[in-house]
Amino acid sequence: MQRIGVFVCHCGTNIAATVDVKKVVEMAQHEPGVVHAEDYAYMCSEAGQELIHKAIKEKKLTGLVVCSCSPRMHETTFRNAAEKAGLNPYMVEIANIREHCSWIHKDIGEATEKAVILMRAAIAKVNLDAPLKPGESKVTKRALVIGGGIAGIQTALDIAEAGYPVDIVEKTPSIGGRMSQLDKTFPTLDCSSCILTPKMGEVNAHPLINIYTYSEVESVAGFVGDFTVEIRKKARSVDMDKCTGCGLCQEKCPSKKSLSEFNRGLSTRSAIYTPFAQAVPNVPVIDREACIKFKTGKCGICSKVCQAGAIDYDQTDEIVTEKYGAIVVATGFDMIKLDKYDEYAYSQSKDVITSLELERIMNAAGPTGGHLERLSDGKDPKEIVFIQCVGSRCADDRGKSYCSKICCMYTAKHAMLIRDKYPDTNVTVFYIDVRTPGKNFDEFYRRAVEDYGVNYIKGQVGKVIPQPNGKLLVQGADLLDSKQILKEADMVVLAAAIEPNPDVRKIATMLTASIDTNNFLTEAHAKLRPVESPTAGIFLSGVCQGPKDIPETVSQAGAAAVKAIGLLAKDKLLTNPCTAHSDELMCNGCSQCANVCPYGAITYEDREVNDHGIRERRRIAVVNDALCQGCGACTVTCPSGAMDLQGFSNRQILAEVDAICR
Amino acid sequence: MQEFVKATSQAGASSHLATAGQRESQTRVINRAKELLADGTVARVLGWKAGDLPYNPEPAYFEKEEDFADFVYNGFCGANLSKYMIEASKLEGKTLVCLKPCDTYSFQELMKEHRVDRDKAYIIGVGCKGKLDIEKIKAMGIKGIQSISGAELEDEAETLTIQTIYGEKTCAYKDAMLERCHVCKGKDHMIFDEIIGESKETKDADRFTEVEKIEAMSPEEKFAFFQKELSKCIRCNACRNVCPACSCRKCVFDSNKFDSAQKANVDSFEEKMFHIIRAFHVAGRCTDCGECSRVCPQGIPLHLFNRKFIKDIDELYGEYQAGADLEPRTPLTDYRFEDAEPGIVAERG
Amino acid sequence: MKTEKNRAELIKEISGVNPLKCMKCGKCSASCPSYNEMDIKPHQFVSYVINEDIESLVNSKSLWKCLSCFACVERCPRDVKPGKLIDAARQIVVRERDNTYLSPDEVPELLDPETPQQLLVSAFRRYRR
Amino acid sequence: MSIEKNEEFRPKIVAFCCNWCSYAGADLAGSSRMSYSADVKIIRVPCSCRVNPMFILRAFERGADGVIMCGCHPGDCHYTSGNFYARRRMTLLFSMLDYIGVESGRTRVEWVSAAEGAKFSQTMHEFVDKITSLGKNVRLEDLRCRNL
Repeated sequence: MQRIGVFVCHCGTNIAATVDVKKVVEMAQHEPGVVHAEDYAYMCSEAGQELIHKAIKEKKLTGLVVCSCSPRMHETTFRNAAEKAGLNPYMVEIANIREHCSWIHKDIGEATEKAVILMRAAIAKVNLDAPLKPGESKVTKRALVIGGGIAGIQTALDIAEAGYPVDIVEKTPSIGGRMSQLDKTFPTLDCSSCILTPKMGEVNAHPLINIYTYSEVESVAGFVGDFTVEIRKKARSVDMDKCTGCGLCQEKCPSKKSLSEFNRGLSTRSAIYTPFAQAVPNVPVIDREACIKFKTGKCGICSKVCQAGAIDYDQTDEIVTEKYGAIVVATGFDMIKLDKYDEYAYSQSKDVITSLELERIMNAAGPTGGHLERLSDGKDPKEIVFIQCVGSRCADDRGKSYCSKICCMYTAKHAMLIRDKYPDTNVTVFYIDVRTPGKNFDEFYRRAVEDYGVNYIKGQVGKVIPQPNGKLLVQGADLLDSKQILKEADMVVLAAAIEPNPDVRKIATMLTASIDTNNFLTEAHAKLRPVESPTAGIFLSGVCQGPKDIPETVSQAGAAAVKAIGLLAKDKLLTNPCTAHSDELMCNGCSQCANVCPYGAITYEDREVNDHGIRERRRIAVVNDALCQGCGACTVTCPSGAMDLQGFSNRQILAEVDAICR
Repeated sequence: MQEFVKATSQAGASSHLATAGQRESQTRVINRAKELLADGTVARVLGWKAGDLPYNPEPAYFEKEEDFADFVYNGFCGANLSKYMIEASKLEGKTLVCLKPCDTYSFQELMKEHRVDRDKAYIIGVGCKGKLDIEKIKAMGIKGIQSISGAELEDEAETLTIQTIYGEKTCAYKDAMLERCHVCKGKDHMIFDEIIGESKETKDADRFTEVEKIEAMSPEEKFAFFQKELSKCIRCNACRNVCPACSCRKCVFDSNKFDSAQKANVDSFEEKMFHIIRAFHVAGRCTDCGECSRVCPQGIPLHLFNRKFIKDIDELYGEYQAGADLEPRTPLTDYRFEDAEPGIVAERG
Repeated sequence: MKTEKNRAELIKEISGVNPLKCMKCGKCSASCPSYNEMDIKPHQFVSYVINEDIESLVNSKSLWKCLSCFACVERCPRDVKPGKLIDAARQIVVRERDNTYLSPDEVPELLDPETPQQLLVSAFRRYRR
Repeated sequence: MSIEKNEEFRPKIVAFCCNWCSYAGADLAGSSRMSYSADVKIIRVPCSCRVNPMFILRAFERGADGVIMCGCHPGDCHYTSGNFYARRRMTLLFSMLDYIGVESGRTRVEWVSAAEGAKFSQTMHEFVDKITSLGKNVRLEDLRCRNL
């Protein structure tokens, strides 16, 4: 039997004005296990805590019930007070007689009666409380960053600068991501690669950063502080150590018809290739599907011309296993496919392009050498139409429900750049809303209108009709002028919605990180924990969490790095002791609990058990304390009740029910 | 055994061939079992042996050649042997188990829950053409039964001929079938090593008709119905012991984890809530094998609880048959974002 | 009871459209082949329903200028589908006319069996005033 | 008014609230002084998925007249998916209770976020009114009447 002390707080008059605290104290004396009961004006004050301290010592209390404000307010205060007096902090229960009682009831009799019942429930619960001790788990001081775009690069640099080793896993042959494909960046119009390549070089040279390009995460096991990750290094067919990056192989490669992924399919590349000139690492890969040597066995020119002897046709995929304390997801985004938007004639006309394609066309290293031209006939476009929100803010299944956030600004940028470079080209932007929240963003948009004469029309385009003369007829409406517009354009640019990289779902599953229906990773709290996944030890950087521009991505990347550093800086992690536990004598090993565990915290082991003299090997559920967050989903799934939650056990909750219904 | 010989010899000329076929099928099971025992493939055989009455064969192990004298397989072998495989899986060597089509669902469900070891089982899928309910026969006023023929002639048998101390009586096979066979899940075995004998789908009713009838009642009528049925319960635990889904090492009602095994609670909480909680614990895992209702000595239609859950699951979360596959998630360990809200219960009225 | 509120509700019910989903992008008006003939433009239909000004709608030219080509229905990104609202407004007109229209039994005699069904349906839609 | 009520029928109502949303919502109702009936007593659970149907049946068996469970809105669960499992469990349990003749109004699930103090108070108002109109819960207590 516990020796319980009950402490009733007046909270000034907050409680005492509506609840007869003396009566509550008196009623407490009759409850089983109660050996001490008193009231005080402010239990949370130093003096109030001193009363608790004294009573624990003098009356040898083993459990406390504090009738006061919400446990969300002062549970920690009273737990700490108990601990100082030598009592296990988990032997404290709070009866919430302020928020749930005195503040919402007016009648003293009624409120007092309810306060007594709430106290009884707390006493019933504390009677069944058991001392709990937080567990400890170790922290591997190494971080993994999945994705080598600007988000991943920034996160890796920040973590490494704090002194922790970082590995970056990038799926493509080079780091750099989407940003490396961009020409200029808003709102300052810096050249994208001028600001990105130094960072790529920095990452490459950093002694604490190791880059796995052309690699993918194969599996993830473990939990916060102690992840074990398998990384598949795809066969590059080129020895990274020997290659000098001279580029001769690419020049001589006879297979040159593959579409360049980097140029969004607007140009071709050789079968052995680096995606772009500033690639990091500057080591090519052989595209085995395009390579003549791999297709027919005859060729081998690259091997012959390579003076370093770096070409290795026999290379195979390699699996690297590494341990990490923290994982940052920075998988980025892609444009949605536009095949469901027939009305914009994207697949019918070469001159209807996406913004990212325009980005490549405008880029000096792009397919046209930076010259703005129609892809159909190479002529200079004189009339360009931009269509906003293609697939963004869509309620149907053709597009995405969210605003892609970056399109308004990059379209203003495109319009401005075109008007600047080609002043005799007219630019018309059909918009639904122009959204420019951000530092210097609206000023930037206004410059496009006021200084560069970009024609903004409020109204979504209905249809783009390719004409026999090669022009594009754009049918739109000007909602403000109430007129329908038919405009002949030479080029139409679609601001296609962005979507998270489709591979992220697979990665989220491996990490047991939660993901929403749009494939964006879910943050632990929308406002207060925006860079953490609800799964401990997983952090989010960049567009994988939601649409973002570059400055936002970089700030979030830094924030994710700080969170990861905060974790890596710890030597040991204290775990929440209110975790689930399975009783090995009752567990059926049926696997139902593992099905509902959101954290993958439950595994099974064959264990020798002694069940009242019967010795046998049984399949038993084992809960990993470091992973379990204490939700209790497993406890209800377990039909035998073998699985129970410490701190909220079945018997405790039933006791509370009984006390309330008594 | 004697009754058997007599029964078969009394079968009508038209069903003579079938008789032979069926008798042969029982013999084939026996012969095959002996063979597998002899060559060491299996260490024991789990089947049915004749009881003290012509209609109560019981599950039994057969380990030696001579044991098979009592081996029977006929229309009264309703018992689902899959649950016995939990214990058999712990024994040395393989166990040959005879499973009817509907029993294989239970076996798969138990496999899914890691309670039986597939490698320890040699499954002979035995043919089934509907199992018989002696209570139904008795309810027809047929008393003082000495022998029954037609029970084993399942191929074409349409009539049961029953010798009683009051003379010979007959009844249609169909009319004597267990309720569950009228809503048969199908004649296919979900899992087996080999199949002996043919099966027939005996479904001639909708399995939710009874549930719908209750759903249509007023709350007062519903309550009166269940109060009457549940008041019959003598808490013998037969339903729990026979149920393949109720296979917990320790039942929640026997453990101290919920306070439910305390004396005071045995009298009130368990007393009142046992069947609801039992049905909830097997919801999404119950294959609707109907054993609970078959063994209930008080004749409580316990399957009506399980089937209500099955019907709700089918309607709210999509058609689901427990044990039809080995997918680990059951309807209660799965979800969809757009699932119905609990308020739907009140809305449906 | 024929109040504007009831009529607006009826339009929503017949069309199955929630006009509040509209984000005023104007893609319907941009797509409409009869735009220049209309006094109330397709995208405005939505706000008329929201504002429960059904009387203006049923008296508008647009109601009968709509070809029911359903381009707006097809392209609306918000699932609002002004074409359906217009169709529902026509239904209102028809329903409120009580028994002055043809009985279904009279229709077959007036029909040429050679006429394609699709033509009939769109003709009914347009000319049932 | 409350005295009058007292003489008539005061329902016993148990509310299970998840720690992260609904309990905080109830706290907000308190700090905003949005009153509701004192007949409601709240039990704090970490997540709605911690609510075992046995707790609800136990409450009824011990004389509760209504049981309400509150959790985070679907999709907002602190543990990402707990309330989805709870939703299925409660739907099936409530359906079963309805099936055996217990009035469906005696059980309810409501999703209340930490910001919805007003909704919490409103929900409790409605629920108490409903239970008061249904009267004392006798059915589950008499479910098995041996003397029949």
